[in-house]
Amino acid sequence: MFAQRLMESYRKLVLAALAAGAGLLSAGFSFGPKYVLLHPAGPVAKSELHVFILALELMAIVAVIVLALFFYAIVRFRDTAGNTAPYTPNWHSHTLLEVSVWILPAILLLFIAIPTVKTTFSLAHLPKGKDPVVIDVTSLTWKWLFEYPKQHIATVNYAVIPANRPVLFELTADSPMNTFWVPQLGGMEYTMPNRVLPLWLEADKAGTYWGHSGQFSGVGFEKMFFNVKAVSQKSFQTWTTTTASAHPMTLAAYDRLLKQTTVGDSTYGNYPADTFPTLASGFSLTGSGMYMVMHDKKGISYIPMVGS
Amino acid sequence: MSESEQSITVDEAYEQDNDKSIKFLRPRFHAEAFPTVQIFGYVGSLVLTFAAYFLVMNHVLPVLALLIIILTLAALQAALQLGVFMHVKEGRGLAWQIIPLYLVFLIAFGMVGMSIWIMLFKSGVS
Amino acid sequence: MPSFVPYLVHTLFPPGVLLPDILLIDFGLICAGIGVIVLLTKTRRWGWLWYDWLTTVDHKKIAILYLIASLVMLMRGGIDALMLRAQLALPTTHFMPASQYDEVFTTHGTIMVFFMGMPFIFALFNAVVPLMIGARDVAFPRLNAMSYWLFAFGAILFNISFVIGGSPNAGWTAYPPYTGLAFNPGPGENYYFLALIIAGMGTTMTGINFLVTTLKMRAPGMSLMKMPMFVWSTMVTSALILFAFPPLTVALAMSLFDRLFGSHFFTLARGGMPMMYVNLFWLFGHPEVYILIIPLFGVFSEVVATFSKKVLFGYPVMVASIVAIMFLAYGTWVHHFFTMGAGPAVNAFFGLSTMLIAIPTGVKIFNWIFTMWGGRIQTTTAMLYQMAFIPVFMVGGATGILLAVVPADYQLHNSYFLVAHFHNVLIGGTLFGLLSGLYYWWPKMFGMKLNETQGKWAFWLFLIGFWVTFLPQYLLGLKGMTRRIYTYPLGFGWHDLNVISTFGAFIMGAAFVVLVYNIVWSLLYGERDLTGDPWDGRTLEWSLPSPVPEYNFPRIPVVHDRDAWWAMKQKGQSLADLRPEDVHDVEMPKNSPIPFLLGASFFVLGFGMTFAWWPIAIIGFVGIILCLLFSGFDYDDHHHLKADVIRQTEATLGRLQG
Amino acid sequence: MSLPLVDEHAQQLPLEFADEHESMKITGFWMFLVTDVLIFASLFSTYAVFHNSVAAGPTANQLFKMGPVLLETLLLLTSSFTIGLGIYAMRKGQVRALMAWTFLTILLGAGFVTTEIHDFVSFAALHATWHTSAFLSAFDILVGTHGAHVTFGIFWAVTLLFQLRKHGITERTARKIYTFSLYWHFLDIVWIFIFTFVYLNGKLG
Ligand code: HEA
Ligand code: HEA
Ligand code: CUA
Ligand SMILES: [Cu+2]
Repeated sequence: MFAQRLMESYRKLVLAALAAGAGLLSAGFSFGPKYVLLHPAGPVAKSELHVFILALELMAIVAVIVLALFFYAIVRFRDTAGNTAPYTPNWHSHTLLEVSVWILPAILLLFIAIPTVKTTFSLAHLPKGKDPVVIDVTSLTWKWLFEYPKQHIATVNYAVIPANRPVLFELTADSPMNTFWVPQLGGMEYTMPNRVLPLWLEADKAGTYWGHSGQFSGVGFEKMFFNVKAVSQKSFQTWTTTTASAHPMTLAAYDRLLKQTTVGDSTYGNYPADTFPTLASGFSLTGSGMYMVMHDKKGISYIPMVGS
Repeated sequence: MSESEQSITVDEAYEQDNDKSIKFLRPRFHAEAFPTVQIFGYVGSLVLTFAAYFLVMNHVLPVLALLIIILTLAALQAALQLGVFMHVKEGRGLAWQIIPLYLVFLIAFGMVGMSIWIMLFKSGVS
Repeated sequence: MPSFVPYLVHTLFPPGVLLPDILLIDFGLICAGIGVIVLLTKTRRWGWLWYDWLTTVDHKKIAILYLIASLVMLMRGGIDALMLRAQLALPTTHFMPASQYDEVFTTHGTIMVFFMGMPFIFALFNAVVPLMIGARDVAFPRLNAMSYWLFAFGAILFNISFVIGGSPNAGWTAYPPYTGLAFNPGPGENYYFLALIIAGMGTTMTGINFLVTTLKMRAPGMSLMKMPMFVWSTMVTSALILFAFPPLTVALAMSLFDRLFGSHFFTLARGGMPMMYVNLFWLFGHPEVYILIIPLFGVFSEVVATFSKKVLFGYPVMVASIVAIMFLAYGTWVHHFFTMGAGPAVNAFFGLSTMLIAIPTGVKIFNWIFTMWGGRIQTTTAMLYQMAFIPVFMVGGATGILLAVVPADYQLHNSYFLVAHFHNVLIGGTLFGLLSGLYYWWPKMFGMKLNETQGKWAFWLFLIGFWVTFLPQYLLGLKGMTRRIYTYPLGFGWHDLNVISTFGAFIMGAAFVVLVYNIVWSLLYGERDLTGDPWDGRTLEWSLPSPVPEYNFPRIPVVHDRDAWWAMKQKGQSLADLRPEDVHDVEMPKNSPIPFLLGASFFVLGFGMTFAWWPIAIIGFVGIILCLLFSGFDYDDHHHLKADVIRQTEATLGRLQG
Repeated sequence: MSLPLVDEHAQQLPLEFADEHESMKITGFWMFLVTDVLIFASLFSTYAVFHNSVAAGPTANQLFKMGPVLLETLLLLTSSFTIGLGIYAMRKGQVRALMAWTFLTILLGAGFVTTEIHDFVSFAALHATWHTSAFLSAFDILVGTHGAHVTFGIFWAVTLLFQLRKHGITERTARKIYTFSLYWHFLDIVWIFIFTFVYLNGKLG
């Protein structure tokens, strides 16, 4: 009981201290909505934030202990005239202390380690019983291509997803590596050429969540922002059907996307096969099959970006 | 070399070492009246090599078992070369090289094994 | 012929290098070069330069060479940092173009890690390790000089990139396939790979050298458990170097082959697998960050004991923890790519192994505090850096643990939270440690103290500047700002914090200026150190006069205790009571031009390969072969320092009896 | 390993360990070998990960011919034996025998390199070079690095022969030969792993 109350007030203290520091730093600003990592909008981001906060609190305990000891020592044992603190120049060992500095941190770490492992494994699996929307994501220099294999539609630099339904992003790259990251929905995953990596995310409520790449990939990389629009299941349905009647993406259009440029949003009613590595297009987890490779388009011309 | 005329015995060198309490590093030297050891090593390495070769070429066992066996044979052979030809345990004072050598084989096998493990991509979301 | 000239100009000075500021720097460098040449000629110092410095094999002089190089590199890396910060404070005005920003963060990271941090550490190794263990030199003096020149010419090769041909621009990690020819033409990345391979060979040789030195060259009586902590950290760091650098060399070489010879290790096409590079790089990279911190743990252990006037608390535990860190350092590399889909089992394993490192590191932190406990702390500049280190590293370590929490890392990877973490440990740990060591051992290296008042000014500016720069970056991380972007939209609320951070960076810049002023002032007017033991030290290097004579010890001391010199002082003994008959001839290594020429040949080879100008590369290769042949057939590599000479030197130092 | 040990009492240190500085170089050389082990371990890791990335090119099983490989193995194993006998002779102070054994080692090594080059050329004729696939890149660099080491060793041994002729067996030449022999045996070990892990394994899959 007491421990819990102590924990509670300690927790408040930590948060208050952090908030105060932040407030000082960012001109009267508390942890408002711009702290996207602290304002998750989906189960994945929430569980990630949860372990993060847990670990942060435990580390704060350690920090408090260490700093208390430290400041006490440097204040008390200064070499000033008339310092009455005991002076023990040959004190060099104390078994209990020496053992507990190994044991206590180890115990503390257990409290971080167990939730870490648990969450890591749980995040690796889609929630059972929910049918996910599949979106194939290809990072290009320097834009994002989203292809909906079931609906046969494609978008560039934005994606629309239904809220409250898991989304399975299949990630690859026809370019240098990037990471696919939508901070409010959950953590990132690399997009790599010759590989398809899965990542599932889910939005709790409708809204527009920005995403970005976390891995540097060239001069246009900082423009690789995109939006994920979570809408209701019904709006999602209508969106897919209306989009299906948009202009299809041609191979020529895909070639243009391969160029090293930045572009705005676009929407396509269909897209050619082979632009995303699938088993059907000869892709296997160990071999090639990427569009660029299959069509032998290595050595793309380099178009330097000027200023912007 | 001026100072080294008074040549020194293995024991003296060992006694002079600051760390002679680390017993397992105590150097050993072969007695070599006739190169028996070398011949033994040579024959041994040939036998090990060709054993592996014939096991594989005749597919006597399932693949995984064969792989384990031939890797074991290779490791044995490495030990043979190290012990017989490379005189790992020789040294002046202590044979310090033994520690990094143990370590490096550990790390080397760890590196190969772990790399395979990491790059297998068992990450499928189910 | 005429068509040759435009080709050359175009290759050496492509548009990215033809920027006005860089041309200005080109011009400045040429002027400075001419100035130096004129100065050397006028003062007739060429011979001095060649015989006393460029061909030296004396560890104490090599230490000074390393030190100069690393301070220059700290300035270069620091200016890069200030440029980065300036750009980030002005996201809308484009202080510099994207392409240049990319080059600047790449050179900043690479220089700080490989050409500032490592050589600074080697400067400290060279300056004191032989003295601490009572030896006359390192195990392989000539190899030591070769290490230096390989490092130096590697550094030069890396640094000329920005005035000739264009800098590398793929980050200090240089992940493919972005470093492949398809996305990254031009010589920049070639510079990076070649310079790092060359400097890396030098580093590996240093590792071998100091491992053997600490294993084999200790004075009689100094068993492993009587070595000073700094020597322990040297030994462990050397072992780490041996085990860490080979994977880097392999990864770099394979990337280079992809670029130069059309192999397919990490390319998009033909089954190349960029992730293997990442794997090999961090197999090196994680041990590397411990290479950058363990020596400083050693420095702090010396400094804290000396200035607390107390023995180090828990010596055996300190040794155990440093060795434990070494082992664990090899088992954590995947934490740099948790987000590469290796699967939950792999990630969980490496997350846990990473957290384990907190335990031995924590042990060290606690033991330093217990060392101060019950002491009498003298707040010299060296000690101030030590004291500042504890809280800063505590925070940096704690955020490291947060990054090791796999699900949290999914969110924090490559964000500014990460940038803040690693500056916290790299500045609070590495840089503070280096500066602490610099102030502590400066009297031993140069025979004079650095001015303490100025030193404290620099210290406080560094410390304050540090917090102001990097605390906001944690918050930026929480706001989702990713690293390596040169501009950002204003709508995310990133701007204010970036301005604060930049402000802090300039405070650190001011600190550096004070530091340089401090060094220059002290060289001119500094207080001489006549005792050789200005801090009332504990280890053997303080038993010698400052600066130390060429042969270090006229008579090799016999060690009975852990803090050997302290114990001798307690017993009223001294090494300054040498009797003439104790002094004998000493065998010393002879200076040699080979190391310098070897480094130069590697430079030529590297330069030729960078531009794929094979004739030049072949010239360099032939040079290397010749150097190797010469040193193979050179049996005349040492000389005998006569006892009389030593007696005379010792007599003038007032250390000879009778 | 139970090898016959002489009663250590009063056993003289062999010449290569007699001088303190020279003997330190042997320890240093061991440390160098440690780094080299890891160079090869990195290459083996790469090969292990890449060996299925054949793209459109040939697989290991299609490519490897065991004949030349067995010959190479035999040559290298024998050369390891001959240099071992060289050290044996050196310890007995027999310069001429030492030089003869070293010379024989060089010849065997040269035979190895020739066979290997021949093998590589035959691959190239099948368009199996490292431009072909990641697998072949990894294979070529692993086997090629070993081959380059052997080639370097041959040149090194030649310079040692000259030094032996000039100085005879001294503390320094003895140390140099000794380190060379370490290097050579080490390459033999690496080859055994290449033989097993690359060639035999290739025939398994
Ligand atoms: C000097 C260099 C240095 C040091 C010492 C460290 C130390 C640590 N680092 Fe750091 N790290 C870097 C330099 C360093 N790091 C760099 C340069 C990068 C980025 C590279 C790049 O991408 O460019 C990086 C990146 C990095 C990552 C990758 C993040 C990512 O890319 O997503 C991770 C993840 O686990 C991590 C973790 C740690 C941990 C757990 C420690 C631990 O060793 C810290 C241990 C210390 C403490 C914990 C404090 C003291 C302990 C106690 C007082 C005891 C009590 C504590 C507990 C019970 C927990 N680091
Ligand atoms: C030991 C290593 C080290 C050190 C000391 C520093 C020091 C600093 N670093 Fe750096 N940093 C790295 C290692 C280091 N860094 C690494 C590895 C990266 C990753 C690179 C990558 O992404 O690939 C990085 C990246 C990095 C970034 C991220 C860039 C990005 O991702 O876009 C930033 C941004 O703020 C930054 C800032 C700073 C600052 C302000 C300092 C300050 O401490 C600097 C203070 C300034 C000085 C010390 C010198 C000032 C000089 C003068 C004022 C001239 C004076 C002239 C005379 C006296 C003649 N660093
Ligand atoms: Cu003169 Cu040895
Ligand atoms: Cu790390």
